[in-house]
Amino acid sequence: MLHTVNKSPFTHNTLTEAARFATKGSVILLIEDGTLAARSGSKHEPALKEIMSRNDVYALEPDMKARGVGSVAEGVKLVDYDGFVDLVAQHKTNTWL
Amino acid sequence: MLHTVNKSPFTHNTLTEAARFATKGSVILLIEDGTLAARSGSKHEPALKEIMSRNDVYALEPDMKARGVGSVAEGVKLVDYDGFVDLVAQHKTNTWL
Amino acid sequence: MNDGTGNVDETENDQNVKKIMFVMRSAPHGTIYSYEGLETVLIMAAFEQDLTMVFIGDGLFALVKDQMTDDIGIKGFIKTYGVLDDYEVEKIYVDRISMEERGLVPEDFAIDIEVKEAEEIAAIMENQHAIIPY
Amino acid sequence: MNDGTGNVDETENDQNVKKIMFVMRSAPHGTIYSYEGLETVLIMAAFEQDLTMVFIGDGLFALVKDQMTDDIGIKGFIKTYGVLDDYEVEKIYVDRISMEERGLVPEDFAIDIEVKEAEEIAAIMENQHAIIPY
Amino acid sequence: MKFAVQVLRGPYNNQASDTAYNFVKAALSKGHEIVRIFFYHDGVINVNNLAEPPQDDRNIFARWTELGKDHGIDIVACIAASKRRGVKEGHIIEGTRISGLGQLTEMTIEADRLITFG
Amino acid sequence: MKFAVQVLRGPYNNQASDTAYNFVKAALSKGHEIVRIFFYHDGVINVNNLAEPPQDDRNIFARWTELGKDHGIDIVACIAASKRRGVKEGHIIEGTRISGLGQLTEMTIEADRLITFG
Repeated sequence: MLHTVNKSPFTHNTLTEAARFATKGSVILLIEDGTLAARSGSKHEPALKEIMSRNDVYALEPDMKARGVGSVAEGVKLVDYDGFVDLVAQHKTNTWL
Repeated sequence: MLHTVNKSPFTHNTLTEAARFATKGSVILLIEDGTLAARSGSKHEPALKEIMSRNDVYALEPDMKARGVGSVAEGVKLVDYDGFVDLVAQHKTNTWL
Repeated sequence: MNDGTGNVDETENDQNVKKIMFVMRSAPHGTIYSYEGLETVLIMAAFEQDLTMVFIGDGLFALVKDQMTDDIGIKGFIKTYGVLDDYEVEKIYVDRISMEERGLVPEDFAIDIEVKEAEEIAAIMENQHAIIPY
Repeated sequence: MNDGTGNVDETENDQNVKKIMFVMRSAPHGTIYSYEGLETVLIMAAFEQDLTMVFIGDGLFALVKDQMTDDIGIKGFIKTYGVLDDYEVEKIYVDRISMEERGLVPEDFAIDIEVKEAEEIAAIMENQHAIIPY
Repeated sequence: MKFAVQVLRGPYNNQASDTAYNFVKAALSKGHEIVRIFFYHDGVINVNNLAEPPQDDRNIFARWTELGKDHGIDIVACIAASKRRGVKEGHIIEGTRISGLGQLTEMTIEADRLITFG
Repeated sequence: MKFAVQVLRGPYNNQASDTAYNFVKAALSKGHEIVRIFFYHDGVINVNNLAEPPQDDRNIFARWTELGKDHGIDIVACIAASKRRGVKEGHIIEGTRISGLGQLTEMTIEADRLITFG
């Protein structure tokens, strides 16, 4: 399963909630404001690391660049729109609004 | 100052953030999904009590009834739309979206 | 096999029955999402799909009894959930942690639901043809 | 006093200068709120009001340097903040806790800002004619 | 007291339009003056006259028109926001108008209180 | 692979329309098939033809029309959601149509993948 998250972890509990439903082998993809979770050095980084101990986390690089997210937390994999398409082709998708 | 909050405390950090900017004498009014914070017995109740130790907290009763919020946390004052208008007449207003 | 009356053969029809899960995470009234979501469920039920509804987070509040919306001037829709049974939508699950965090109990809900752990819901999710979030 | 040229008397004009604070809490691009909020600030600045901008929460991300929006196909607006100085909008404050929680430092921002405590911001808020949230 | 009201979300999609309406009705009944209602962001969709809301629910669009008619309230949608969302002169409900952000500025200056619903 | 795409938010107001567009373009260039794009909730505003977006930014409405034209993609806005928001037959962009939730059902059944942007 691919879980997409497009809300900021600083203002919404969306990523936390999505992660609770991610089984082993499930993948989380951060897009739009969700990519703010992929910054290194933020208050949210420990929670992200905890999630990455169980699930692969990807972030949509175009959205990160648009938000000037300079430094990416270690372990987050970057994809472009082509990579996003590949992830959807590989997994059924659930969007966490 | 009157601070209105219309987001659920279970999904958004809005109430927490608003409370950080509430000076002594400022009042917080919960409306729409914000009234979900006024339920008694929820995970969020201790945080609400903490806020009420410093600021008066009102909740818009029509919104609470619409959400079937049966039991209201002790200390929360209920107002109808007339009471909402009175609060705005008494205070400058900041809306926390 | 088509019997000439325009009715589609049963077997062929069955191939078009898909497992579809609705993930309902929106509180009622503040936004229209939970109401418009329910509209979709009813349509898909009329198409006789194999539906599951899962309520997570503030989505649970949409199911709470005694929603009195007269004073906000909005038409309530809690009664519409009662129709789900007629449409044979019977797999209606509530996430236990979401329920407990909100201080809710199964008796608070207007319809029969089954409380499930996140792991159980996640396992069912993996087994769907499609997931629709509202 | 009206001088007959259609110009409004200076003194009368000053009475119409109000303290207005914009509370900017939206991240850029995910929604249009921070961009449309900036449009309002620029109009009110042209009306020569006494403006203050406060960035709280994810609003701080709107000010971050090096926003490259080409790949998402959206016109960026970080450069527009540079215009604020020309309009003499100089009271631009950032909430310290919001900044630290996000791992940001003053050098990350594209314009000059002043970092303030919530208590300081709240005190300035109390002193306004109106507060506009975006 | 003079109130100015800003609405930032679209009708039906969010409750903001409903809360603003209920607030304005209560304010008027208590003798307050509504300087103007200004629609911004998706709020501009409130003045679209092409909508056909369900018969068995409130008609948000008709309510604004009535409010303007019964109480002479100035109801304005922001032109820039309207252009992005397909709300256009000639297709707006009776008793409302499309204009610039100067109208928001003016009402903010003139009113004793600005209240935003969003 | 067959993809079906649902979009739930209005153009410009939220990024969902942009992300959906960029996703669809990438999917097509990789040889996938787009069964249909279905607009629901405020997403229906994407097909409004009365909008006049700023000249110096992307034109979200024109992009959908081009996408439909260049790749023969079926683009549908939900009728119930459209009625609440003032999106109406006769005022929609070229190459799109208004129809019922049956279209969402159909595409969900037919596609290998449903992806929602909201």
